[in-house]
Amino acid sequence: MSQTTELPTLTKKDLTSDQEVRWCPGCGDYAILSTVQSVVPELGGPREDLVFVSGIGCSSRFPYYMDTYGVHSIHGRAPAIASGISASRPDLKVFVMTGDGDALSIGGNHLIHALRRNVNLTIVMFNNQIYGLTKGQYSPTSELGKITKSTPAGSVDHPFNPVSVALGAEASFVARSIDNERAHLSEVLRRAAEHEGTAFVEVYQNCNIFNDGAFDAVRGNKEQQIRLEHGEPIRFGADGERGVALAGTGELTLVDVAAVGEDALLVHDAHREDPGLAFMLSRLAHTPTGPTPIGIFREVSRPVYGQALQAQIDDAIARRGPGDLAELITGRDSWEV
Amino acid sequence: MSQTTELPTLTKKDLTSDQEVRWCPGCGDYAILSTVQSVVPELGGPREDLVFVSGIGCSSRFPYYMDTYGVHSIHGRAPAIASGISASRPDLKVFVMTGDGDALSIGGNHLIHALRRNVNLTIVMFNNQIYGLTKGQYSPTSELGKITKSTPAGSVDHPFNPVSVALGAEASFVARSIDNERAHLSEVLRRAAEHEGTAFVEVYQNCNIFNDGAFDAVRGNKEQQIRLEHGEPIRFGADGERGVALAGTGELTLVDVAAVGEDALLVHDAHREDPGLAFMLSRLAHTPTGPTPIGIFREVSRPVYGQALQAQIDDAIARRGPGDLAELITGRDSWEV
Amino acid sequence: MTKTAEKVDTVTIRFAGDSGDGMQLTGTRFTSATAAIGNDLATLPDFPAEIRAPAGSLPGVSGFQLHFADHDILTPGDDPDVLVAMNPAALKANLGDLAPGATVILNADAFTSQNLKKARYAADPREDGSLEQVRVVEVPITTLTVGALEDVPDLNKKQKQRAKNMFALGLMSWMYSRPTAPTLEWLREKFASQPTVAEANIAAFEAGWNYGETTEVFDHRYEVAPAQLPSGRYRQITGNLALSYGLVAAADRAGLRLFLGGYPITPASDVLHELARHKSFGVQTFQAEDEIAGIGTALGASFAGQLGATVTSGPGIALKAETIGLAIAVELPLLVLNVQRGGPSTGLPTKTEQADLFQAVFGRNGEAPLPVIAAATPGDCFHTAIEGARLALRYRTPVIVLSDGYLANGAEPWRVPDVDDLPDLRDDAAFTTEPNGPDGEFLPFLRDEATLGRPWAVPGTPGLEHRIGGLEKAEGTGNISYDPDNHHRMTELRQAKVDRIADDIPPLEVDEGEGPGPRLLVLGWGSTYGPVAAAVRAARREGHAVAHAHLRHLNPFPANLGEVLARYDRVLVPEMNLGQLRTLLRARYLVDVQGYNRVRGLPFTTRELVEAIAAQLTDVDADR
Amino acid sequence: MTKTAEKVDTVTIRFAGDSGDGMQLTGTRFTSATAAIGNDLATLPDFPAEIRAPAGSLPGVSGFQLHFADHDILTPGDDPDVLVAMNPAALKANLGDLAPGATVILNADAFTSQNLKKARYAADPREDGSLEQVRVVEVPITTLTVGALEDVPDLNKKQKQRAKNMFALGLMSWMYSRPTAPTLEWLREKFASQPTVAEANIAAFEAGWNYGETTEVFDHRYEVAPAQLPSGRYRQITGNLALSYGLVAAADRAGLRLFLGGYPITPASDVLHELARHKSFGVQTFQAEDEIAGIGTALGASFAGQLGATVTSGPGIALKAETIGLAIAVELPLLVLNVQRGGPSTGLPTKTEQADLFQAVFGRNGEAPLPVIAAATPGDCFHTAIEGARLALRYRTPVIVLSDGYLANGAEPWRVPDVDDLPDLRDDAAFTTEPNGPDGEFLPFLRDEATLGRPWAVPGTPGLEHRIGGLEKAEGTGNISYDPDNHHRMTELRQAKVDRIADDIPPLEVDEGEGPGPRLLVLGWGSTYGPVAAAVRAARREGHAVAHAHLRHLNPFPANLGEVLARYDRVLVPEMNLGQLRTLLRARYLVDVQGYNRVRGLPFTTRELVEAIAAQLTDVDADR
Ligand SMILES: Cc1ncc(C[n+]2csc(CCOP(=O)(O)OP(=O)(O)O)c2C)c(N)n1
Ligand SMILES: Cc1ncc(C[n+]2csc(CCOP(=O)(O)OP(=O)(O)O)c2C)c(N)n1
Ligand code: SF4
Ligand code: SF4
Ligand SMILES: [Mg+2]
Ligand SMILES: [Mg+2]
Repeated sequence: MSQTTELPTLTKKDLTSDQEVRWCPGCGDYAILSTVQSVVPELGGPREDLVFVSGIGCSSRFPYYMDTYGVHSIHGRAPAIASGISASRPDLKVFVMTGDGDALSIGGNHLIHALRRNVNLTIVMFNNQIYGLTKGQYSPTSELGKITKSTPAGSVDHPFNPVSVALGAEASFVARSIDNERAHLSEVLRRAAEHEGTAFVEVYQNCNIFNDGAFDAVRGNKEQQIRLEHGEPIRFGADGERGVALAGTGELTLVDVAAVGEDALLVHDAHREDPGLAFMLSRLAHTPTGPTPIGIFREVSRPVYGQALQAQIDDAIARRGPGDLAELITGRDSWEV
Repeated sequence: MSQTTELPTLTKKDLTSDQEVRWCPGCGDYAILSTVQSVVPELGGPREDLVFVSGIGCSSRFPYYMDTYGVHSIHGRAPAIASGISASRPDLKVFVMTGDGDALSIGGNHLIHALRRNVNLTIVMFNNQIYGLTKGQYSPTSELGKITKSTPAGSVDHPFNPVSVALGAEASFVARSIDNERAHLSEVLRRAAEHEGTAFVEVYQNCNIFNDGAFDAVRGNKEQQIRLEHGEPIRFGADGERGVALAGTGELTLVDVAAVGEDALLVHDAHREDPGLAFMLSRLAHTPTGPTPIGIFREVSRPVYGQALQAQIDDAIARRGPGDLAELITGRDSWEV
Repeated sequence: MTKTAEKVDTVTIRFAGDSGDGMQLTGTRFTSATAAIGNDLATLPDFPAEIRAPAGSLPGVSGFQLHFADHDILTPGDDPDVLVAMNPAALKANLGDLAPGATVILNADAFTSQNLKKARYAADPREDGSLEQVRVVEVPITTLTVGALEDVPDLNKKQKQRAKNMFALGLMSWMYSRPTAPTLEWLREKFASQPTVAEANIAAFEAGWNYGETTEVFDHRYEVAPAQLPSGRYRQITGNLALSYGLVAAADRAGLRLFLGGYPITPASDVLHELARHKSFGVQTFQAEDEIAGIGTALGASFAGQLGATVTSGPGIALKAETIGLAIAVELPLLVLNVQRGGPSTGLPTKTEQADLFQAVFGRNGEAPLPVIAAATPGDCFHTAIEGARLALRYRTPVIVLSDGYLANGAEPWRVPDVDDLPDLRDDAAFTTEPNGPDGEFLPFLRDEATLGRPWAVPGTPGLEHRIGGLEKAEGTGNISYDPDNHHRMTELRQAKVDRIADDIPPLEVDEGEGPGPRLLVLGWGSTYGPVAAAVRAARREGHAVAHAHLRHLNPFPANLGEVLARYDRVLVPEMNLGQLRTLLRARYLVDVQGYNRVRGLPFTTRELVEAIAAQLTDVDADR
Repeated sequence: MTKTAEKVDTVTIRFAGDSGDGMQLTGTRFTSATAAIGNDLATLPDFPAEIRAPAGSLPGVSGFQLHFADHDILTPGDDPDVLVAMNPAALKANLGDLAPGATVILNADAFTSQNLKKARYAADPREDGSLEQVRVVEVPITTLTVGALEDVPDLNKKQKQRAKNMFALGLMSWMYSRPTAPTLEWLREKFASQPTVAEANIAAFEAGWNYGETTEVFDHRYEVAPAQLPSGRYRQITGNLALSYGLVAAADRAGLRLFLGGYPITPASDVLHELARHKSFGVQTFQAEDEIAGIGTALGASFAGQLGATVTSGPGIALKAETIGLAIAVELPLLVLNVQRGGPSTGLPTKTEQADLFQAVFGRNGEAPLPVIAAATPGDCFHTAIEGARLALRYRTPVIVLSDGYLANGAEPWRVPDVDDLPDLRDDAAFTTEPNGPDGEFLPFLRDEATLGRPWAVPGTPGLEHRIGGLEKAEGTGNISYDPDNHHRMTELRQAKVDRIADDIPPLEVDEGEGPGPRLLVLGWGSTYGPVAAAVRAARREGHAVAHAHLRHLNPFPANLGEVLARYDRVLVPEMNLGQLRTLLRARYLVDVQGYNRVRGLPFTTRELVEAIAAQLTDVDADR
């Protein structure tokens, strides 16, 4: 984002476009929109440097509601289009707003390659574990056995764990939050947006029409929420009475803090180069029915694709001077007739 | 694979097609071909039940050289095409032969979805860390800074670790081996082929034309090879004098066995439900320059897509009887004119 | 029943309301009751791409139009005789389509100042004269519904209000003398597990009916007698359902199992949904990660010996283009169904269009010919799917079958065919089981002399192991071949195989009407069948001589098409695109075909086509 | 130099050997030396899709043909005067292309019984009479090479043998009196870091030269005088290089940065490779994960204000179709380069073809028009790329630029244009920086009246924040619109924008030759330019009156094209496809255009086209 000398003066209102919001009443998307509109001004930087890119899906309508630059592209391709924007214009702040179908079904490959490359993008994936816009088919995050329009006898395919996928794809920033947990979501989104490189945020989002209550077990429920805080022992439960410890065999176990003592708990280290532990944490709740970690799993620094590309250009110009077109097309082996 | 009452009598020769092999002299693909032709007869089952499917690339020419059923499809799509074959015909034994570009670049999404679904496929990925057939561009597994035709100033994107990608994508069987380490490769391929569900095998393969010696550090070099054996403490080195241990912080460390004692070593557990440890092991050598694990990282049992699909059909027929076409198209609300 | 009933021969009604108001359901139920009476009918659902846009807004309006009659009809009707508007937005969005004198039934309760604002009405249209041309009937539908449900327990006011569509359905059912029994039975069944909800909906429905019967707002009702359709067993069917049944039937008649590899996309998803329900037919559905995998799995299944099919809409076909090319190269049977929608790009997902013909015929790299056929009516989707399978199996080729959003969701009464009358596809689907080469070897690209199709030898067949792929293949052996002359020959063979189909399909039939020989031919394809046929009828009623023909086969064309075109002074091709069939015809037959082209996301009206026909006739006369 | 030199005006030679024998390099170096002399020239590399098929096998043969002359020439020559065959397979694969009396220089050392078997020769062709029609010169090239390198240290025999292609180059350079300095200099530079290898190659080259000069095998050599080309500075250029330079030049002239999103694919990859080298021009290259991401990043870059481009071949275009549709919908400038190869599917990756024209014009869902242009010669790729950028920028549209495998790898001398003479694209590329609406708002779909292009407002511009997307947009505001009439209007506007380009391109020029007014027009497009022009010349030499024209703009066509076609009794369109341009012309102008169509993966020969022209002329005369 380009430097401004003035303090940021954007307000939520500045970011609200004049377009009627066309989500179903009660959809979790509203809360995410509102939170994004509140968080973005805090980042500083002018509105004209903001770009929101999306694919297709209910969630992908997001850019229309932001009074910024925006592209509502085609299904699954937002990470690619956004990569072109970000790589060619490192001065911009580029967001990708996407759904579980858009990002992990048709768009899975672009997603993992963006993560691998570490393009400067903030990817926010609205996971409602369903295809909303096409009226309720199961998605790659739907639980096994899911009964939907396209699986009347229950789905037979094992879902992805989006955090695991991202970590397996070399992501430098991976987090998870929940649509209506505003404070948590704000903090996660702010950190994600400030991250240099590709930040991937999974947001549990309620689709009250086709998959209502999918995350009720986790939402607001302290028993089922493991809030990850860098540098802190991993505790959860109504009063933090439970915790996560590492067995010598290399398995994570859920323990009673009183029984094992706080020192036995694993201390969360989001900045660790090795994504192994973050990955193990991601497995803790394969579906949001067991205690499920939310927060930042991983946050490490790695060269950023667009910057590295630009550095090669700067370096070439520094060494050879700016290109001379006549010289280029004439080449070294020309002759006069 | 269908049951035969006779003992398998296939020989390597039976599996060798009459097509001239068109790889460069010295290419690692030859060794893999030869090993596959030796291993497959050991699996039992008749030749006509074997199907080899590939995409595009030097490695993807593989099916032409096998005297079995085969499809040399289009770039990146082999896992999808093979999924259609396997899901619709659980009686067949279906292999996917693919390259690092085919499987992880253009075909990345089909790969991870096949792994997630656990379709009954044996996927063998020839990783030469380069695009061979298109004459030497960097691939998604090429090391950072790789100088190739398309990256004369060095690549700026971080590579995938194929084993990590597969584990992040819920793979039930993940292994790694080396083109010319015949005994090891044979064993890994045999186990992979016997696995029910999707087995993913990364094979380090030398492309002597465009990326010669990429794996020389690991190949045949005991110092740099960590051979994973299920149920065994993880040791390596010329005389097994080094080993892998787990620190309390959740990081793997390379240790001297003499200094820490064998009991301090991690015992490899490929059958563990939780892929966390396998993932940690996959991080041990990001590129094959540090000690690199080879062997089977993970081997767990999970419902197989095609079988589950068939079970739903069997169940429907058992409950409702085989479909009656006239009844179906007449429906319940018809009337006579 | 005390009020008198007026007999009318044809009626068009439109229900319009918020996306959340249940208008599609209301329309569908009215249609079922209408079908049960034995009227002929045609429907036009029209809904937004959003699931549920904000209540009361213009983009959120959802509509369902139904045309029914005591004679055979062909279209969902040009302009409604009655519009039921559940809120101001529904009124505003639909008023322009009404002819003077039409009836508008308004839900008066919804005309609050807030709703008027949401509909972007500056003033109340009931007061500013904008409804002068129509007959307005205001009914406080919401209030009456809630009132009628007073005694229903366990439901709050909001829940009660949601039954208001049933009130509207009841009222309209009374007005057009529809039978109530099927609707009541359906409600009981649908809400079997929620008896309160069933009760509420039934009460609302009956309240609507009684409102018509008792109040003085309506002084009489209407009756539409059953239509005299050819005898047989009938059912109501939409295009997507017919397409699904057609696939099941084709597999059954071929003795194969159906494998559908698909990815959801409007307006094609319902085919995936429907087929997923028919596991007892051995049907396998595979919801893939994207359209490419959808067709990839289907092609794999074809290789493995199933009837492979994939279903999508325009953007999905674009993604499948490379794999369709592979299917052409490996010469395997494959069905590629395109339920067209408005384009380009994401376009208008819930609207109809027929602008993917070029893509179907030409949208691949290299010389990549394949058969293309299109369905004419919802029920015809059934037979078109079977015809697609016949061509795919007999010629060992992918086939593109075109439907569109109008056919997909539109309904009509359909004469259920006798299963034994359906084509027997077993010979076309026969697998090769023996070597075919002179030396006892298997030659996977040795063609059948009649069809030029190649053998289909499926894995599991001993001795026929072989490899296929997308590189050019040597004639006969199928080995990779870079030989220049072989490539030319194979290119011509692939083309010849498709061209040859022209001799295996019925010649184009022309309906010349009665009276003097017409000089104008109106030629349609796909879903314009209904409007074009209706317009031709209307033009003839006005005394014009017009010939009419309809193309099912778009590639190759029927063998007699050139001769047919040459017979007329003028050929008019109405299309919901900018002239795609017209272009193909001009290129092939060098005939100066004229077009009538509108790309509005809606089927043609009879009226506009009658005018287009009249304009052509004037031109032809001027040329005389 | 003691031997006499015979002056000849034109020579065609072909180097052929194993893929590992370095024939492409040998041919390229001979070409460079030939260019340096000032001959006109044209080349035809022809290699297998495999990197290095098994040594000695037929599929492994790689060839390089060069035609050079003292006058301007247009093709790489029909049949070689001299074939250099490095092994039996090379002889076998190429012998059929030789005319009687041609010279064959054989590497005698390679004619071992093993190699003969690998080449599937039953008997030694040197002994069984199969070489009777040609003049055979046997040279033990391998032995002589190894012998010449006796004193070169640190190289084993195998390494020494690898220099044998330099021996052949030396021999041929002697034979055709090519200068040695450029080759020696190039070797020294190329192997600067490996002096032994440089030394070996130089020694082999000189040995070859001396072999010609001293042995009695050759009694004289040949000289080809420089050609009289229009004055100017010349260089040798291939189509892919020219395409790359064209893109760099276009960006430069537009004041934009070039962004290439690509994915390697034969025969287009070299454009990606070349552009990756020009970072000092600010060029960004992005090797994407696939073709879809390639165009996706390019479109993103366009939105962000770069000159976005993507390069691929046919199968890649198929994959990009959906995103091209999006680019049409959002109306952003974008260059889509297709270096065509043999199809369908994977087809013949290293061979040429022009069968992607249909795909370019029609290969997308919905009504999705865009400009399509094609390059005629390797050097013309430069100007065609700039023309593509001009149209993309001025009309805010994706443009498809067609090249093919023959242009891509073929070389010709190219007059280097003066940079100041290149079109100035800055006005066309200007970003919008101020609101354009009546109320101070920004209307991203308010069109320029002249071009119908929309404003290009790039992120970072305050006050012009806006959203674009693939759903249908309201005229002016660009807001999502499902309005039927708006959709029809937008569909027509997108078409009109492309159609309008017809008035912004030069009318088609026809070369009528001298003499009586021709009744036959031969009309070409793309890489057939050379063979067609050569055939027309030849036909005229034979006394025929033939007109010749060449289309650069395939969509829309030049405004005068219809009038041009009408002028002739007969129009012949030769194409390396089954008649794609012919179909477009017939549809548009209702002219019974004739085709000459061969799909052999190779450029046309002059001879076959002369025959095709003669056949048409006979027909025209018969019609008289
Ligand atoms: C190429 C293509 N394929 C399919 C579709 C249909 N489609 C639109 S959105 C969608 C899935 C949306 O699911 P998700 O990304 O989870 O978004 P949600 O609606 O749940 O927010 C699909 C399949 C499309 N628009 N384009
Ligand atoms: C759609 C498409 N895009 C690109 C290509 C060109 N292509 C062929 S093989 C290949 C990469 C091969 O790399 P890899 O899979 O690693 O195989 P290898 O040759 O190294 O064994 C590419 C880019 C193609 N054939 N099709
Ligand atoms: S369908 Fe679901 S995800 Fe889409 S807008 Fe409605 S509630 Fe939200
Ligand atoms: S290019 Fe490399 S991978 Fe391909 S065949 Fe040759 S050595 Fe093997
Ligand atoms: Mg979703
Ligand atoms: Mg590779």
